[in-house]
Amino acid sequence: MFRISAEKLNDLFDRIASKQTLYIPVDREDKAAEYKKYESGMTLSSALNTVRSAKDFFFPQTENLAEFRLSGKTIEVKDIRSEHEDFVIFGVRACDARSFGILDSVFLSEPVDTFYKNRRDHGTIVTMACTRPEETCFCTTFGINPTMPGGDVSVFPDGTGYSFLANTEKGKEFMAEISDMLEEGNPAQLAKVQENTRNILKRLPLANLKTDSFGGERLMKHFSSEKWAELSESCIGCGTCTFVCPTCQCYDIRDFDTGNGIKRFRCWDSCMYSDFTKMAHGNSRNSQLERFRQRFMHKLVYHPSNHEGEFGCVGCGRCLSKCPISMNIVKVMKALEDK
Amino acid sequence: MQEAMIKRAKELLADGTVNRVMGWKKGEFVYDTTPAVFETAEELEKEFVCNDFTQANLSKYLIKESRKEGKILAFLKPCDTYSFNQLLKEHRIIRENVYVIGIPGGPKLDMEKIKAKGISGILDVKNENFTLKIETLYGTETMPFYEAVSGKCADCKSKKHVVYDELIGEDGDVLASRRFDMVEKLENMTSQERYDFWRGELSKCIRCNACRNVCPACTCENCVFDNPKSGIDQKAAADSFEENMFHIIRAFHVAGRCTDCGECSRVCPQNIPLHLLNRKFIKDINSLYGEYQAGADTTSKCPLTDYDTDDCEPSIVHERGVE
Amino acid sequence: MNKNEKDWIDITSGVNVRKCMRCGKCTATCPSYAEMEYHPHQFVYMVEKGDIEPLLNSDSLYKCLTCFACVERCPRGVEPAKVVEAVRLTAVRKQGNNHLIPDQIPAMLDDDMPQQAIVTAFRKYTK
Amino acid sequence: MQVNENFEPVIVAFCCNWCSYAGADLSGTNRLNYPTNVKIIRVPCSCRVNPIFILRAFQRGADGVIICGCHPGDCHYTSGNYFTRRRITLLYSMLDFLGIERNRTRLEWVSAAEGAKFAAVMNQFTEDVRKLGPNRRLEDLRCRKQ
Amino acid sequence: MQRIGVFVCHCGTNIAATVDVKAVAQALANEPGVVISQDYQYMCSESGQDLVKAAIKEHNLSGVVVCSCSPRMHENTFRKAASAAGLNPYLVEIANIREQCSWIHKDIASATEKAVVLGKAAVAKVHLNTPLTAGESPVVKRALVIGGGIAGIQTALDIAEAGFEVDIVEKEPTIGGKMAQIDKTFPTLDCAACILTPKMVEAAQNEKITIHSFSEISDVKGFVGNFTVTIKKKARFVDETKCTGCGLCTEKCPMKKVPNEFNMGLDNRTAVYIPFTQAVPKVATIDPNYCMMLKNGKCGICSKVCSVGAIDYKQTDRFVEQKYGAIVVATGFNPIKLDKYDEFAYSWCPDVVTSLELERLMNAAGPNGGTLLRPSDKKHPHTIVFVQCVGSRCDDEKGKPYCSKICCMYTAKHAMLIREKYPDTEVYVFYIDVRTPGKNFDEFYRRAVEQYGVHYIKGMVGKVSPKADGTIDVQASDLLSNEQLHIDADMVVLAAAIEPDKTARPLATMLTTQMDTNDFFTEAHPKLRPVESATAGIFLSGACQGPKDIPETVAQASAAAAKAIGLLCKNSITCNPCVAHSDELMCNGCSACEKVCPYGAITYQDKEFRMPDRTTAIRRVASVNPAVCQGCGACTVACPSGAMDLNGFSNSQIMSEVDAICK
Repeated sequence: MFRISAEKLNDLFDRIASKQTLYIPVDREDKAAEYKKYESGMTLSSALNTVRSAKDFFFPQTENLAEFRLSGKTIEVKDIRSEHEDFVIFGVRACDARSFGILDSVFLSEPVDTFYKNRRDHGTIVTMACTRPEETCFCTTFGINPTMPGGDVSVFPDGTGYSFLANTEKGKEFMAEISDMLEEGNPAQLAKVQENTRNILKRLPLANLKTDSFGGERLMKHFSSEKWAELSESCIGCGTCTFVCPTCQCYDIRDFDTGNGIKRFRCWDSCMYSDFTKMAHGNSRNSQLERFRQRFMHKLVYHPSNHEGEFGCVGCGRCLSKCPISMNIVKVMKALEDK
Repeated sequence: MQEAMIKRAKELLADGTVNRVMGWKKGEFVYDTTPAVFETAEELEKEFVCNDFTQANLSKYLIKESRKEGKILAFLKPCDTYSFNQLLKEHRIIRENVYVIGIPGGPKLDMEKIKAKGISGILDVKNENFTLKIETLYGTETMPFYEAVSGKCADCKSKKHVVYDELIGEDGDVLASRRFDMVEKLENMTSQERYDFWRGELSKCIRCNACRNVCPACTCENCVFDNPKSGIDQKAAADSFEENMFHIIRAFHVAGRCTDCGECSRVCPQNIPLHLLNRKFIKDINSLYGEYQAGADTTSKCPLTDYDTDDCEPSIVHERGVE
Repeated sequence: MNKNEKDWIDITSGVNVRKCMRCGKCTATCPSYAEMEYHPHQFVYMVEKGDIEPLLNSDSLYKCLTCFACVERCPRGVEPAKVVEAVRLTAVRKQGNNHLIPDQIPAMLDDDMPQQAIVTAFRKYTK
Repeated sequence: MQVNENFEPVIVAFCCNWCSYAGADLSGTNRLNYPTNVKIIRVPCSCRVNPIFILRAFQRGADGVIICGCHPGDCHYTSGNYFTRRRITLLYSMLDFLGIERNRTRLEWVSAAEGAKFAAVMNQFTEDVRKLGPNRRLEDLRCRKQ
Repeated sequence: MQRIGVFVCHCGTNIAATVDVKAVAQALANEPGVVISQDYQYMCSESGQDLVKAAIKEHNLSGVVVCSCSPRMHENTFRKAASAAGLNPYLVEIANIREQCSWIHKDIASATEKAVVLGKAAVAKVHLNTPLTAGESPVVKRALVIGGGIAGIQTALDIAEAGFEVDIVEKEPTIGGKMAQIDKTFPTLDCAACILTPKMVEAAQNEKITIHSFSEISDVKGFVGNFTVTIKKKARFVDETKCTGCGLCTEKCPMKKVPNEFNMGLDNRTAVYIPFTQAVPKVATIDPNYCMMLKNGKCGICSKVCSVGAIDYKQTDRFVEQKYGAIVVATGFNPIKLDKYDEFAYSWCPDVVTSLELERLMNAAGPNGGTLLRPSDKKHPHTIVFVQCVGSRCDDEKGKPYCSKICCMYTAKHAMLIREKYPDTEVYVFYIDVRTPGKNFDEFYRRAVEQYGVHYIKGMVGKVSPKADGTIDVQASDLLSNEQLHIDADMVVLAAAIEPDKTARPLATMLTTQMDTNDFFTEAHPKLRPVESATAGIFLSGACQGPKDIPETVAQASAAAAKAIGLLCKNSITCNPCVAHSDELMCNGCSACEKVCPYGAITYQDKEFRMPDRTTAIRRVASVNPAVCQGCGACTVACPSGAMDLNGFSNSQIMSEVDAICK
């Protein structure tokens, strides 16, 4: 394991940014963190996580797919796909790192989503181990270890510096580029920090949340639960939970007439929206109860059913702090779990 | 307060005045309270909460709830009563089916403001003599109460209940708030500065529609932005124009109807100060067409569906302040 | 016709002399009528024609009390007194000095002189 | 601000059918010139102009939007232009608040008799917008002409 | 798929000289949906229209765009042509490439470019046009005349003559109006009463005419052909059906010190009164402001002396609702108040009077029995000064900017009458201009000067100062001799400007008709439709539309009657199909549209709906009465949900035009 001292972190960023585009989480004026394209002098955010998840890098909120143009009475289709530039995302937490796997299971299974793959191929994920989890964190529920965050390269803060560990080939290449800036690690110091974090994880208020009551085989029980009415009654049907969620991957494809042609683009959609999957006959889920149920059934039942037991949630806690009415997956799980 | 509310709610349930109670329900933490309908005394006893974090405006829920069987008891803070009144005026709430108990308002606390102080892993928040004692995973922290007061309460316009069937606690007065200060500050900037300010803010928008869906003035059956027939529907801001468009039109559609309850800014996951747009309209209406407070009553004409033959000309916009 | 002079008077007086409909109410109401060679309505009419030279050379300029009766009465809002004032100002500027200098005034005062006239005089002569 | 001599602004004029559209016709009848940049859309009353139309015009590449209606008190529909006046004042104020250049928007009262005024207003407005240069703050990049 | 035909007109060289019409036709041919694009010399000509008709049939067109002159000019022409060829007339759009293009631009290239854009906008719009059908609504065969002066009486008589029921609503206890107060009329100097009173009687006796005297309009609903009007019959405390007009009560009434408004307050009447001998209806009215019985319950004499028991102290205002097909406004005028004109001493000098007061002073039925005496000391005046344009032609807030039109003539009349009756009286008239156009009018004025020796002086009176000896010093200018004059007068007569009656403004609001800044009703078009208001079914009669003398008033009254008769003759009228409509599924029932509708065309009702989630719900939704809606579109913008839209100018149509223009 190799290490860099905290003072030299920005030198490292400058080095990376000189080779490819680097994104790091920085604090905004309102103290909330967001990923920004690194420019010399930016400070890495100390916040646990960003408001928007890191999925934006591979699955942006809007993305152009194609262009058409009417010339006379014929339609000319323009392929606007191009190879994405290489980029590095630094400071991804374990939860978001896991979310990429969940997105991969959707976008990279056949037929492969080439737009997603293009970005995925060119992105290097540098994760950051957690040392100060929040009360809203429940990643351990889904078997995530925030002290071992994964990604192409894992970074472990130890209080005075950061240790680096390559996990993949891409990670090794990344490490090779910066190896001259790294020094020998301090395993003892790191172990102490990790131990400390593990202790905190045990004390988290949501540490005891279990997934035992969920999974593909519980479909009918949960679908027909009477609890949904109460759970969904105050849902205002906005898309906040969906849009801050690192694993939500639904999108809508729309055409925009620019006056000089059509731009076909896709944009995030939310199953909480009343016009979600609207078809010629109308909507398939007409009440907020059905829409609300869909969202949580998808995460807790359908997703594991379709993806070898993997839940569609990584316990990042964003929806817990952002939901306008404070309704969230934890409350749903607690209401539905076997008593 | 919470005890008095539960007690009264139980009485009204028991004597059949109402068959449901609209209030807030406890969450996992001290702060994540959820608007909820209670039907039994047991539920109330177990889950009803009214604390420093019960900010959500319940009025909008009453559109739906007042159309259900029986009468519902709703606990409304002063600001919520304005929304309630405005909805009555627009024939959205059936008044007979709601029993309104006015309760004192804030100041309520905003968890984001506490977290912005760098306090994390929050387990409990206690108000001790206007100092917040905050239990966290990482030890106990303190901060002044007023630094954690939510934006909507900091600019409170009125502690008066404009509509109620009964009150718990004292009724307050309309306050001389400084809520237009920030609008004024922006007005005094140059056009370029204002543009940069708003671009910076609105570019954060993720079009989650939380502001719209929570807004008690946004009660359209189908919002123009969701309706393909409107020709301007959009699901995400595919261009910065669409960010502007959504927020301008939304503010315009609620202009003269917005009671300045502050919910839009409260729920915004990106902390965009959306209320400033609404306040700009309110400030303009007040200065150009006379003081008007939406929701203050159910009879006065909304300034945008009214006129005076001596109204100022739009050129006033071109003539005043800084270009 | 001296166009520049006319424009100058139009600008300094702020009066649109073309609004005059020749009713003569200004002259009918003028307390200085008997003293004036050219009467208020003539000021307006002659300025409109651009016939300003005779006005500049006439004593009438200084007979106007600036009492504003004509301004008050004029049904068209022409404000003849302002025209007279503007012509007077033109004369003052032309001569390069004042018709009177303030120091000369006290000697010309007597006990019967109304206070208003003194104030008016100062206003007039100290431009 | 730099003035690009070659910049030809796109100007959308909403004219009410009864006064301003007739005023525009009159300026034509009297052969009073105004720039070709101005394209008129006929609406029954100025109160028919939805703020959405104004934004739409800017989105699609307009550099200036002007609304013309009957003089207050003269509305064919009695009160339409009074509503227009309030709505549009507030809207323009909001656009200004968002940092959109003030001179890109205007509202003028032009009666059916004011052909000369119509032409003068359009000449002036076109010049004002030309001075501002292309609309960049409220345009949709997707709609920009290639 | 749309099949659109484009027709580009040369208009001779009007368009073709600055717009390359062939290029326009060619460019538009490439627009989506366009199947034929042609140009022609004169599209509006018979053969041009045939071209359009033939194309509609041959190409089975679903929409037509004509690039030609203003739609205000020929939209109807082409709509009719389309209709004749079997295409719904509302599928035609006009691109105005003459008034708004070829006539204002000189450069052919840029004018052509603009013409193409305008054409494209019209094509884009016509894509979204929908066939519209004009509805019909029935006409109630009854007219309402508001105001019972000479204008209202004449209109009512003419309408009744045509066989329709007419109601006259007059706010005073009697009809007759201003003319009843006038002594003689110009230029014939015949007696006003001799002309007016027979007409009043005729109106009273005509069985088609109902007179609501002492009544006001309190509410107007509905629309052309179908107005519902609420008439407030003010309590007169006398049963009209019983009162015989014997006048005994007025003789016995002890309250004799009530200023007599009929005589302009120059003498007194009793609390129970009949305004004048020839009043119609000849019914007494009790003035509650003065009647002792009504004020404090002490008196009751009139009730005792009334042999038919017509007095009813308990009477209250009654409201009558009636339906009308047409409404004629004849609310007339009043002289303005002169209390702001200090220079004329009107407020404090009794011998300074207005012309209408002079009219009463000289009238045989007036306070002095027809002998002209000074009001102050009842002495015969030897010098009378007339001042013209008092408050007329004023550019300030005290007066009126317009010429009151009638003053020059009535002043000449007064001067003449005085000189004739009292040759020893000198009469001076101060004028700014003497305006006497009209048949025999200038001759009349010249006669006053030449034959009667009235002194006409060009100039204005600046100051009127009553003196201690009872005479009045009139300080004025004589502009022709460039002098300031002083005249010792015995009386001064002011020709006060006239203004519309104060009741007209609220009435206009109820009728949703337009007024000018002076509160005169605005005609739909000064030349083409001078007696109609812009609101269909509302007609204008007399001085409510602008200052008028009696001959003009009567002429206009008959003209308005003719227009009203024209409407009443129809069994039904065609409505404008370009009206608003609400999408009930979108409507949220907020009432914003209802509040901005100037016609009250929008109503709300609770309707049951099947909701998307398979439940049913009662929702409050707006609906538009297409017969009432005039299509302004105010509601479409007030509606936040976009539920309200306008036929012919829909949101999508306008946006498609915007898009086409900005492209």
